[in-house]
Amino acid sequence: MADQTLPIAGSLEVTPQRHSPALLPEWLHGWVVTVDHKRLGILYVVYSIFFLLVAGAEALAIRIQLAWPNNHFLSPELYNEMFTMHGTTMVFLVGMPILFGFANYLVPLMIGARDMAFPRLNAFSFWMTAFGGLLLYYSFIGGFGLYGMGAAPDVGWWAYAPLTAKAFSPGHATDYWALALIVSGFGTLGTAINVIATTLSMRCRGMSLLRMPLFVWLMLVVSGLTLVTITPLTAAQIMLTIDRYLGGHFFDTQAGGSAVVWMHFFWIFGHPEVYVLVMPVFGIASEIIPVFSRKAIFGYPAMVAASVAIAFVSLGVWAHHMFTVGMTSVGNAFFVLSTMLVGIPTGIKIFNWVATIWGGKIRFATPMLFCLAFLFQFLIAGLTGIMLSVAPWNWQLHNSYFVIAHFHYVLVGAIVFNIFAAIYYWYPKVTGRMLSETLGKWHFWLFLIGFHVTFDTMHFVGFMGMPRSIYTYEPDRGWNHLNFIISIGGMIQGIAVLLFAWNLVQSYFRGKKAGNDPWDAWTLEWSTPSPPPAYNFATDPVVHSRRPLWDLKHPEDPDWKYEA
Amino acid sequence: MAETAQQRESQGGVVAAHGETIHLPAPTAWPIVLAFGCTMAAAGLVTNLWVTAFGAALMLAGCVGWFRQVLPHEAHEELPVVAQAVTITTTRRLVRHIEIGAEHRAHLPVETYPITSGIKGGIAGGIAMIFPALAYGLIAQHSIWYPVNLLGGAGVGPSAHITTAEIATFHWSWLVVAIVIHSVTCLLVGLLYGAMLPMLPRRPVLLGGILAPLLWTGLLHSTMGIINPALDARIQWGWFVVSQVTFGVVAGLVVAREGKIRTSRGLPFFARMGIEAPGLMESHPDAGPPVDKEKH
Amino acid sequence: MSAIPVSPVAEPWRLPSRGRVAMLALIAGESAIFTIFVVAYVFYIGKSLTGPTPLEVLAIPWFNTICLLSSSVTILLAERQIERGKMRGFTMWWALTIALGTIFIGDTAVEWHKLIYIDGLTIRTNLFGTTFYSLVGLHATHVVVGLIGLSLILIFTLTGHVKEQHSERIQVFALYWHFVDAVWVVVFTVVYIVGR
Amino acid sequence: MAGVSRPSSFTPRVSDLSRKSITRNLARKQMQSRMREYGERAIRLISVPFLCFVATCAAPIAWADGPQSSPSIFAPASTPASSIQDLSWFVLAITGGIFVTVGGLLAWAIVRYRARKTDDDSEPAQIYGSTQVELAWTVIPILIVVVLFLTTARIIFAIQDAPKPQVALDVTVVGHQFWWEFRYPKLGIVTANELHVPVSSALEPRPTFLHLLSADVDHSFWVPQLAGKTDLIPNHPNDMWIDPRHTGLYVGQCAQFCGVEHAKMLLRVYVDTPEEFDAWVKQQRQRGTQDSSVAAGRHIFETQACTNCHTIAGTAAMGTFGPDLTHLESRATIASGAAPNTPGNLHAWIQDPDHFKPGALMPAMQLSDEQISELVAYLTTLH
Repeated sequence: MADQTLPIAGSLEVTPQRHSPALLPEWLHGWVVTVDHKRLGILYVVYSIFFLLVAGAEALAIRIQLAWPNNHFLSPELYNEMFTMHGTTMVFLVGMPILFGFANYLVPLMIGARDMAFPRLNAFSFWMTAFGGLLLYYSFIGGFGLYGMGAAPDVGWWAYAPLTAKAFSPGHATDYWALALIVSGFGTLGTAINVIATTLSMRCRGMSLLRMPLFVWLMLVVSGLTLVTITPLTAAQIMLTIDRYLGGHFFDTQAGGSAVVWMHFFWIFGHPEVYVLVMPVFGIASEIIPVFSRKAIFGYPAMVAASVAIAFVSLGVWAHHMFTVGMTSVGNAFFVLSTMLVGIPTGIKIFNWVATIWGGKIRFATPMLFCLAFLFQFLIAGLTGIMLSVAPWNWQLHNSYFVIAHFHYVLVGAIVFNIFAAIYYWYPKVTGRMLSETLGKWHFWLFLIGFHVTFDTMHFVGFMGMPRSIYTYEPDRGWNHLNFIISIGGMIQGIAVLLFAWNLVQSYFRGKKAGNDPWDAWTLEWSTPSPPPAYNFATDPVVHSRRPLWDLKHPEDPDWKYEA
Repeated sequence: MAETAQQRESQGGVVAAHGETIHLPAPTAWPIVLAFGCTMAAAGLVTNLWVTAFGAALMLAGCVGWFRQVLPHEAHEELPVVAQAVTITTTRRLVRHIEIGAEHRAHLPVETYPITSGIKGGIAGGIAMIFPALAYGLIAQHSIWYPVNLLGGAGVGPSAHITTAEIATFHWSWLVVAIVIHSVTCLLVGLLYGAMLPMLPRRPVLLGGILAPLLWTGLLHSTMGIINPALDARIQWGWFVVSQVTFGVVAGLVVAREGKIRTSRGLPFFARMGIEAPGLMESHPDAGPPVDKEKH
Repeated sequence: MSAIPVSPVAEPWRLPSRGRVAMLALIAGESAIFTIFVVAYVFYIGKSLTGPTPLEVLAIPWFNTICLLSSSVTILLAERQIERGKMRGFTMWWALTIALGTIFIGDTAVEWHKLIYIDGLTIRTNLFGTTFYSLVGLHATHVVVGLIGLSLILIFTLTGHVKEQHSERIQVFALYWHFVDAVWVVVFTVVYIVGR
Repeated sequence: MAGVSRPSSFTPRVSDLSRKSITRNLARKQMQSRMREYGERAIRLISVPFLCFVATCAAPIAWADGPQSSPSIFAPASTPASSIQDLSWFVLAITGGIFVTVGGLLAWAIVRYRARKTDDDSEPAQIYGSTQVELAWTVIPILIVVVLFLTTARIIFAIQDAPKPQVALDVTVVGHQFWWEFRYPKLGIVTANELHVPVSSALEPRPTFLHLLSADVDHSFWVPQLAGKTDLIPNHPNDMWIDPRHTGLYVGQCAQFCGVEHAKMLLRVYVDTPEEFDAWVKQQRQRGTQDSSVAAGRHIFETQACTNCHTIAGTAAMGTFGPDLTHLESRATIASGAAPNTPGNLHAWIQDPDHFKPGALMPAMQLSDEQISELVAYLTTLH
């Protein structure tokens, strides 16, 4: 057998003419016509970070408005546009694109492939996502709503019918929302199909399914989940568009249509969507935590099984967003049970991460700091999730600031923290330079403090009866000080994110040279030069265990001997 | 790389050697044209139908262009490869190992009962537990249905105003509910026993059979008022303890017997937990081919 | 270059075809879209506040259905032919598939024409109209897309571009057509049997 | 998995490549005590300010009985809210226990297993997993879920399927874009924004059953001290009930985003003694007052577009888009709680509704100052 060794690509140089700084139009043209999964991955991430800053600015505007009662920083109309756009942007233009961007960049590298299964579809998907986002934001200029030109969507990112009906939402603001999400939804669908085809059909020799890095596994599960969750949203948006343009009656309560059906359709998408966002970061954590603990992931098969279980269970829990809409008591009880069941595989994951750390030698580099904070915050988020799944308590907590706190614990405390971790971790691979650790630590601690000041406090205003989506509040409700604290926390987070953006820029030019494997890691992408050449691997790699680079680094004690 | 899958299939994993060129899909602008066309087609609905028409034209152009890229053959560019040897190194040349008694090296996890032993224990305990419960029903309430209905009816249903006479009579639905709850719980606890008893340092039957049920009963006693006041008002805790301990002892005995307990006191905790550990190379002669010593 | 000893067992490395995987994934996603529309249709059965009702205006399109379902058989035969390299047989069965699909679409057009101009049922008439035109229209859109694809392949076949080695791609595309047919079974049952 | 292991039971053995293990073990032993001290200090360093911060946040939550200006869910004054509170303490105790256990283990692991300067360059022992431990921490959560679910299900049934007693008061609540309509079908009363219900006690239970409807978009009825929220959805009637134990004013507001002025769709529930409630009912059933001194104002009201939206019993005004004004002066606030009901505020409200509630559906009527004054004079007679 010729292939008795694991061939690893050398530090390969791409031909000079591809790298030499061309003229700006030429350089731009290169990015526009590219079908390289790495370039598209970078495009996704850059695009998402841009919208992260935009949506972050919207969040800050919201917090300034709410810093004290009866504030006039934003008009009610603008406030409603702000929280609608903040939610929509963060979910559709930041969360999903950035995670699919990571998938684009990393999945082929991690499974030893040269590109995605369908490179042109990949480019198409990215541009659909990108143009969808631009279409959404064009509504600020071109949207014609109740208040004249320049009306962005203002019906909430959940867009409950019949508020979205022509009668209550005249003009085109809501149409922008529906159409932009349909467009970007098709992009997402394309990426999901691409990721599935890539992971199933492009793995290098020896990369059996149970040897794939957990990040790849989770992206596979997430893509499968995306297929069956984004499409219901697209279907519901098409129905909404039919209602608004062709005079249909799907959600027209005057003609016998049902507002509750929209809620079902939306949450059949909306709840699994949370898992679509959070499971890739489980994958990120499952890559970073072992490397910085210097241990193999604990219970790999259980981690895979738990991911698949979460995906399946998540399809049957959507109506826990609807405990207050008047379902039968048996229906409520069913969704209580199914929701609580999600806690079990999620618990397994948390325990396995703790067990991975247990007995390790933890290095507190910036990526690991973010991951450790993620573990604590995700634990809390999971427990507040259990609280919310208790239907009677949910009748109190639903649509209050407690819910806002809970899902920001998931979306920021878990997802954004891990996205930062991932960027600190893989930036050296992508750019060839390390991000500044000093700035990184500053970023981490500021963001951590800001996060807790903001979102811990929100739980309490929720307990005190403050509902979400209100542009102002009565001064005698006892919410004033806490709201002020929350706004301060928001500012701290804003400063931290700016530090991060600065770090990204300045490290690109002045960062320390990274080398191909700065973290002493174990997955295949670290066997390529940084940045990897266009073809990733000069020779197709062959792997024998879940940690091919471990096998190389410890030939006397390789992994494959102990894996079944 | 588009053709990789097929290539690999056909060539059995042999790929481009050093110094050659590699096929990569050629860059193309048609995807972006198609995407822009789709977006314009949608944007026309909120602006002007001419925009839709423009979008549709772009879509058509994009589709045609794209097809011409892939049909009949996919467009490629050749990238020359310059390969150099790269060193995959680490500064950490040592790997620590967990120390486990020599006789336990061959089979990991050590000292484990098979999962089926837990299931068997749960079933046995669950059956055994029925007898004291029914005895309680007959002796104290003169109806064998009393404990069943207490679990199946009062324990779950909307049963705030249930009467004793109702509980003492037979109800189909309550029987089914009670059987489901009883068997699921017994199975789960049996599994837990199967998993955890080997980890306990000594006398698993004592711990699992008596202490755990007592602890569990105490916990329930203090929380039952919240979990279900109706049940709380009717439970006879003495009988409850008897049936729990019956479960515990029977399940514990069955688990222990199935697994042929060896004393594992001398082992470190991790070993008792049955954690798999690498680094037991000498004792793993069958795990893989012998290590090629020259390569060290 | 580091090297490690590996297990000498050299099992063949087989991976599923990316086209087939992608088409199955697409079908999974499409199924979800159809599920939502079917659920909406079923939920709104009998909830229209005004007429016309399905029983009054809908006739069961048996002919139509037989045409579409038999097109699944003809495309299967076409797949067999191209696998064996019989391009003439392939062209014949492929063209027949297109013809059957076209008959289906034409028949649907006739049905819609009758519904709109004789029965006065449009998408804005009532809930039945909204759900009917959306669900059947969604399916018809898929048939039309499929027909365009089928026709393009037919054109390439006639110009001699499609050859035996493309049978894999042809089969992948045929999967889509089978899916469209299978969906019709569901739509037909829901709209014309259950909903009437 | 409480109290998993002591470090000593985890004895490292350096592989064949090195034989420095004995000295390292000694050094490790010495390190351990110092390390534990360091860890405790670190945890204290983080946890003390954190707990202070949490206490600061929790301090303003109202815990006492009776109506509060801050509508805390932990100050219940009605059976549904109380059952929910009991349940929530139970859930908080369980989740708190889980947090302390898992969070503690995590914190301990982070401090205990951090890399130290004194460490050698070895990799720690690689542990791939353990069927038994994983089984244990799968089964235990399932058992916890079973307990939580049974408790939750009981409370769901107890609240949602509670039988309606004969003495119960029926109220139909209709949500409108940015105000509340309350109808008492058995008493023939229609009012807006301020709900009056009788107090209920264990001896003399007098619960109020609310039938929830919507005239336009989704709303949600939420008075935290009285009950959880229930949505008002067009074409989808809902029901809920309350039995307040203490008299007074309970505040709440719409809890489902319903458009521009969602924030100012405030709710006020007055819980009256039986006598007060009867007096209020009696007054609400009277027809509108007919004071000739404000005939000019009444004339303006009846001839302007006011009548399209508002009803005043005994006049030509029969509109239903806006609140019933027959007993306007019996209410403490206007514009769904956005402002106190004073002649000055009424004047400002009629002149420019956007002043209090930008986006409110009441149009500015373009009346002259005198006209508005006369109108306000008329409205203030509507007791």
